[in-house]
Amino acid sequence: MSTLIVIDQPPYGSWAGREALDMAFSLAAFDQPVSLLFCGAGVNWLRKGQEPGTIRQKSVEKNLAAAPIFGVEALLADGDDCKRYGLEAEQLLDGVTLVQADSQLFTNYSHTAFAG
Amino acid sequence: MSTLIVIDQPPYGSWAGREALDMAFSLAAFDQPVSLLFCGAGVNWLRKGQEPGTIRQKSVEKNLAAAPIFGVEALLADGDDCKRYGLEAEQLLDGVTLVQADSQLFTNYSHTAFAG
Amino acid sequence: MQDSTPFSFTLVITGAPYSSQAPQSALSFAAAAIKAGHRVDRVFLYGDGVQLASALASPPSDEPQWPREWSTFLEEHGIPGVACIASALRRGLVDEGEQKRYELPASNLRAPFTIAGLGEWVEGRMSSSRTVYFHGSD
Amino acid sequence: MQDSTPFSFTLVITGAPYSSQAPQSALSFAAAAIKAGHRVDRVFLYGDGVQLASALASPPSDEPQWPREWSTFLEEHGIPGVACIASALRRGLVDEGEQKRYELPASNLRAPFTIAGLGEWVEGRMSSSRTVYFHGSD
Amino acid sequence: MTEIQTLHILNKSPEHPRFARCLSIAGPADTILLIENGVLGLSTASASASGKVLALEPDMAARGIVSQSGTVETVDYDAMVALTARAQQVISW
Amino acid sequence: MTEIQTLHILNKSPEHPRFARCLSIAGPADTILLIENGVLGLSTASASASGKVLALEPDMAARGIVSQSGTVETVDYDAMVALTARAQQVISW
Repeated sequence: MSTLIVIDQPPYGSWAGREALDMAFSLAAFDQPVSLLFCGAGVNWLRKGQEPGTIRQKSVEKNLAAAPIFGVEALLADGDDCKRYGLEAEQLLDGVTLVQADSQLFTNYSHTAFAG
Repeated sequence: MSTLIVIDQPPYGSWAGREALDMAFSLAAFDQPVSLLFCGAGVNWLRKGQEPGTIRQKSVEKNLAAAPIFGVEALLADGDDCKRYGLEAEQLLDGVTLVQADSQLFTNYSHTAFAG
Repeated sequence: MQDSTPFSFTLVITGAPYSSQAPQSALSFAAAAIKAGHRVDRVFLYGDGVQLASALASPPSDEPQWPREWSTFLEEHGIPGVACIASALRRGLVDEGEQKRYELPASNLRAPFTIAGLGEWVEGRMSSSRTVYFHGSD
Repeated sequence: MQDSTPFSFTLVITGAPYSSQAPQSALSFAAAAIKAGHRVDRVFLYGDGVQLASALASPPSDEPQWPREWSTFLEEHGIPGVACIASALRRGLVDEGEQKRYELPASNLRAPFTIAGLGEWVEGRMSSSRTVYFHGSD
Repeated sequence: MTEIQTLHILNKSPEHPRFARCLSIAGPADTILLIENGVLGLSTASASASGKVLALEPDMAARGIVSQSGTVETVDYDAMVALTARAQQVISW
Repeated sequence: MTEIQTLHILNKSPEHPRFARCLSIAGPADTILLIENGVLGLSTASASASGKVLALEPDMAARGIVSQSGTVETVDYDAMVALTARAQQVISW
């Protein structure tokens, strides 16, 4: 069964999300099935058009675009949280699957972890 | 006018509150008028009967008891937040004044700071 | 399943000492696990948790010295303690090898902690019965 | 009050680099303040913010080296950078004096940062027109 | 000894968004173990969980939280270890 | 240039308890400046503040937050410095 790495903190303000992404990429590199779930303020990772050059960070959009190539099985996002942050379908990065982050979803994974 | 140091994080789980206390004690040591405001989960600093020996920390109760001696003018706590955490008057440390942490309160201080 | 069945644990600590309670909770847990006859395969420090491997932490003498307490525990029980290299380098935790490689003025990693990649975490998850995380609080 | 009236600032940074955005926000603010003709009297590192004074931080080469960027900025403008001694000692940030005093294997404080007590913060608050805090985010 | 599907280790105060999320996600076969700041949830009228709720006694004592008789089962570190072994999965929030 | 009583610098996301508290405390003569994660408040239907709300443009751009025309005034770091000088008091949340 697969591992679910959860990102519930927004990008750029803290490093926890980047470190969660590294965890997912490492699992994938070792051929361990892994998916990412974005929920709460973490859905802001998935907004198109991020330009963090002025705050001296690299865009997380590019990292996420590489996720399927590295073998991450799915980018999941809580639909209600996307709505709460005004994220309509056309503003979401490609390849994101909207889900309901409920009890049922978590039972599909044998491991679930946050980066911090 | 006086400085207000705000503690809105609970004790023991993080160090921010202890560092806020150090800020208040330093101001008092330099004869700068200072008060402490406990709000949100920070009101849990004020609960009687804390016994943190097993988790290897020193009780913050003793530090707070020393606050008036060190010259801290007042220990203020938001009444609604105390109620929310089930803190009745008899469970509160001595010397705490219940207030409403609203716009009006903050205008009584020329500086307001959090420790982190 | 009986409580007495021996288990093995990988522990992951992501909260820093003197900032979070994670190192204390994890040490109390690890000691209880060993007392119960379980094995602790590995302790992996990630994110801000790498600060637990500092050789230079100098808290007041009436407070626990968490890096030293953890080092002693790891040595007593022969448990590998590993700090994630990416987390450690960003946060200024380096061993002698990294000191030379990056031409740094000093190293500050406390033995027996070592520095390695996330592969150690992946391996721990696969080989241990349970992986338990100790995060920072709020 | 005109924008052109020269002001002086004490900046307090409580968020760590590579964990929070505070060091970047504070540096952008400080550079803008100086550009506007204001003075930055002092930068005070408190809590997790003391990690900004690390001499050993080694992020990947395509990421900003925040301790170095801040050191360069402080030196260029002759601004004192002070790490709170209590915060620094707990978190393993020490200068040569503290290294000797506590018999530690190394020191890791980056020049021109120095270590001093909260009195430096109290004094900054009194002498500067404004004190602005840069905390960690969530 | 009953089987636990997922043991949720919750160390955040009720103010933290993960507190409510953990409670909403725990199913009836799950157990929630409150540790560190999480034990403060015992003193608030927090949304009730469908799973069983336990709390770590040393963290309760540290914070002066006294269990109302019978409302919550308290455990020590030994029992916490046993719980992680009994659970099929452990999630730390 | 109007006087600002208190400038509230808010860097937390709407999920953080300080976000709501800052909004509830800011008075009509105050200004709230959203920076870092705080700019995410522009994309939620957060409780409205009685004070004026500004947002730091570089942090909005980083997060892909586009200002709905006229809803919020954006500032750069130069203007942020000017705001701190104009305000009688600055509170960082």
